[in-house]
Amino acid sequence: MSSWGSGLIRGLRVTWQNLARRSVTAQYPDAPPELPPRSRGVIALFEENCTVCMLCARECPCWCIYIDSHKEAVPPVEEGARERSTNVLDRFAIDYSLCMYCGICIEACPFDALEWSPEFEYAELDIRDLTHEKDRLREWMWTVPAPPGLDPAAAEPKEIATAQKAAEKAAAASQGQAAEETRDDGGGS
Amino acid sequence: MADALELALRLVLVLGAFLVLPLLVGQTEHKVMAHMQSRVGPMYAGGFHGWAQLIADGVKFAQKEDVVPAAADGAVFRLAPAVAMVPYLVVLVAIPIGPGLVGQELDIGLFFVLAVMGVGVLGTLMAGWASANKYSLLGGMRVAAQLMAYELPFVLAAVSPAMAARTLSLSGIVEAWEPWWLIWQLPGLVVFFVAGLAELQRPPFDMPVADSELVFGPYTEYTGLRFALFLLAEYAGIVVLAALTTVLFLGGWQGPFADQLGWLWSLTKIGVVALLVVWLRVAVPRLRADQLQRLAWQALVPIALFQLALTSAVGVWNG
Amino acid sequence: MPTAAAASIFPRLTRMDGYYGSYVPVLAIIVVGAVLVTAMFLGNRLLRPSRPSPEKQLTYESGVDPVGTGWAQIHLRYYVFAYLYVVFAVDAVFLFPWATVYAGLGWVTVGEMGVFIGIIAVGLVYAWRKGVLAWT
Amino acid sequence: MSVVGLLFLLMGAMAVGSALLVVTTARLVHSALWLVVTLGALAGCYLLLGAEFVAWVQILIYVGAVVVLLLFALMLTRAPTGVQTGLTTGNRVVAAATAGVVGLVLVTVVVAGFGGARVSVDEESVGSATSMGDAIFRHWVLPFEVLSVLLLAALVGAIVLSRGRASSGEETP
Repeated sequence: MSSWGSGLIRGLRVTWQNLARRSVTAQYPDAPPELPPRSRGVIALFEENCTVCMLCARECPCWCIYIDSHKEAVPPVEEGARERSTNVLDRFAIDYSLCMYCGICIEACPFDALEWSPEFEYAELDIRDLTHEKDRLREWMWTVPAPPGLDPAAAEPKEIATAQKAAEKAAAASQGQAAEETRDDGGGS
Repeated sequence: MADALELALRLVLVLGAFLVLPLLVGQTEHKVMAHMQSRVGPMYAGGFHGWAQLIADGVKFAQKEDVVPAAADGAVFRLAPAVAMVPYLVVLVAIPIGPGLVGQELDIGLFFVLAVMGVGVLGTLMAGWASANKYSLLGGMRVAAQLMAYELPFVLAAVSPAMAARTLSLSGIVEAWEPWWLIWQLPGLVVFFVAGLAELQRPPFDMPVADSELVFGPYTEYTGLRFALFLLAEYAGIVVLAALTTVLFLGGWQGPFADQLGWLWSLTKIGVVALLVVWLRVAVPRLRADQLQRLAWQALVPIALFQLALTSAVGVWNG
Repeated sequence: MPTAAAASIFPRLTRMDGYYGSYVPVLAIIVVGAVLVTAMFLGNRLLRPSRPSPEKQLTYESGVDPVGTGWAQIHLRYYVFAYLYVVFAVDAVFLFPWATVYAGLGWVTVGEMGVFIGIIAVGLVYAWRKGVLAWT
Repeated sequence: MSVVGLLFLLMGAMAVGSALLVVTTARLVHSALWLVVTLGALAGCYLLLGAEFVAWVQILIYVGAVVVLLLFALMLTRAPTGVQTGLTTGNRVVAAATAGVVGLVLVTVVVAGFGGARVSVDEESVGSATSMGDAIFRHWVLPFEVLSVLLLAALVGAIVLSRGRASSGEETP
């Protein structure tokens, strides 16, 4: 019973302190929200990168990506070579009324054609309008933020590390060669 | 003619209090509760901090379709909100808020108020039964069980100030009140307030409408205006409880300049008690059924009986 | 009335004459309440749409089709509390007339009330000893 | 006829009419709710007769407690929501006759006992809490104390009965 009473007092005290404190609720429609980086608002399509490989549509758990394409013949690069064919995107649409914002399509895309955009205010009065066609998806591309910079404390990316190593090796090699050359010179004199 | 006019004026005042004060309490609850939970509450209706939210709600409720479930007992279902609400209006007529400022002074005022308040619970029971819904029925059951636990300490605690003042007239009790009542009537005050909260099914005694278990208890099937009437009854109940606590234990209009500002004192005290009701809702989690019965029978009833013994001893001592 | 100022603002706002007079406003407020509710319901009828459909009028059971009737039976767990309540409510009623007269009649009356409550309290103790007050 | 007399007639008619509905309606809970109306009308009668305190006791105890208890009991039992046909037996005539005879006996007793009594209601409230308290605690102390024994007996009886088997029980007081 006594513990119940002390809990009561504590509850009263905490709530009273809250009342005295200023509330920090963000007034969303009046003040834009501060979205964290990599917010999952809407998926943008960078059409030029798309090769119609269909990986995104196949990986999508909700089956909300619609892709239509046709093949076009590309004239051979060299004279007498075989004619090549390439896929041309006719339709790329994402039905956001089905999408569950898992981002698997973005992970799956091998050509960085899909990106997360933080835009989230695309509610519609008609559910059919939630199916965004490729031009609309292209529009979202303009809202995709630049990828965040690396953490200063982070390890160096593999690519840079590899390149660095290669460069160092090359430098070392060239220096070694130069040294050898000098030695040779010295030996020669 | 003058009598009739005066009667009309009094009725209009009581009706106005009944329609306005619960809205004020409701709006206070919106905002105070929000800030106590580090939110801001409604902000848009009316422009300044959402002051018109409840009016907007009222307009919405009045326009909503009135759905009566096919399985429900139609007549009882439709009548229940009125039965829940009207008693609180009737009670207000006997509560004085200033010297001479009362709907109607009754010699038996305290008893009248307690009796009529008890009727309101019938409306909730009717709603619980007539909805033909399992949640509603369970809620109604809990209402009845809760009533059985709390009506007794409520009534017992209410006797104490009447004994101290030696009258059942509410104005008489206020006039006999002295500041030291705050100390020796304190156990009675606590019992009365807690039992009153339980009677109104306010948190922490909101087991009958526990939303996580019973959706909205007896009111689950209600929509539109009828639902709004139940809510109005709840907030009118808060006003009545606060007013009764004020009149019985806090000295009503007593205070500096009581002759001129008595009504202001009353309203201030009522407001403070209503604020406490809201505050407790935020701060205290819901009680379980067995905790409820235990609190009533093992804490409140003995305390109330002790208070009665104390009051009678003091009363006889003073002759 | 010791409070002349307020009484002058609201003359005769304190009471009507006689026993019946004092209940006229009570009757009137009951009538007002009835009229208020009726007016609200009538106004609501004019304002609201009415498009009933079987789905809409289905009993609400968290979105699932209702099972059985809306009747759930409950264990008679706290029925003894109900008895206790009614007995003690009858008991409490006698406190009210007593409260108005006890001071003039002195300790004897307090003793009488003590005996009255004590005898009933024996019932409470009996219930306690029998274990019916414990939650099972 | 005065307004009070008229109101009394109205209340009486309400009490009798709703009482008839209590016994004739086919839904158990409806009959409990009509009982509320009956008891309320009865309280109105008391009020009009000057028994102010008893009238509000009627509301507090009977409407607020006993009827709630009754509804509670009905909710706990197997009472279905719908119409119950098996409630009315063929003994209507006998029942009506019995009720008539009992009513007649009661009326005779009351008239014989208090037939000529006149109470002035309007001057001073004869049934106020103060006068009740005076009467009980000055003159009728013994019946008052005996009442507590009665209530104790009712309580103990109820506990014994409900412990024996889970019965829905009847009203004790």
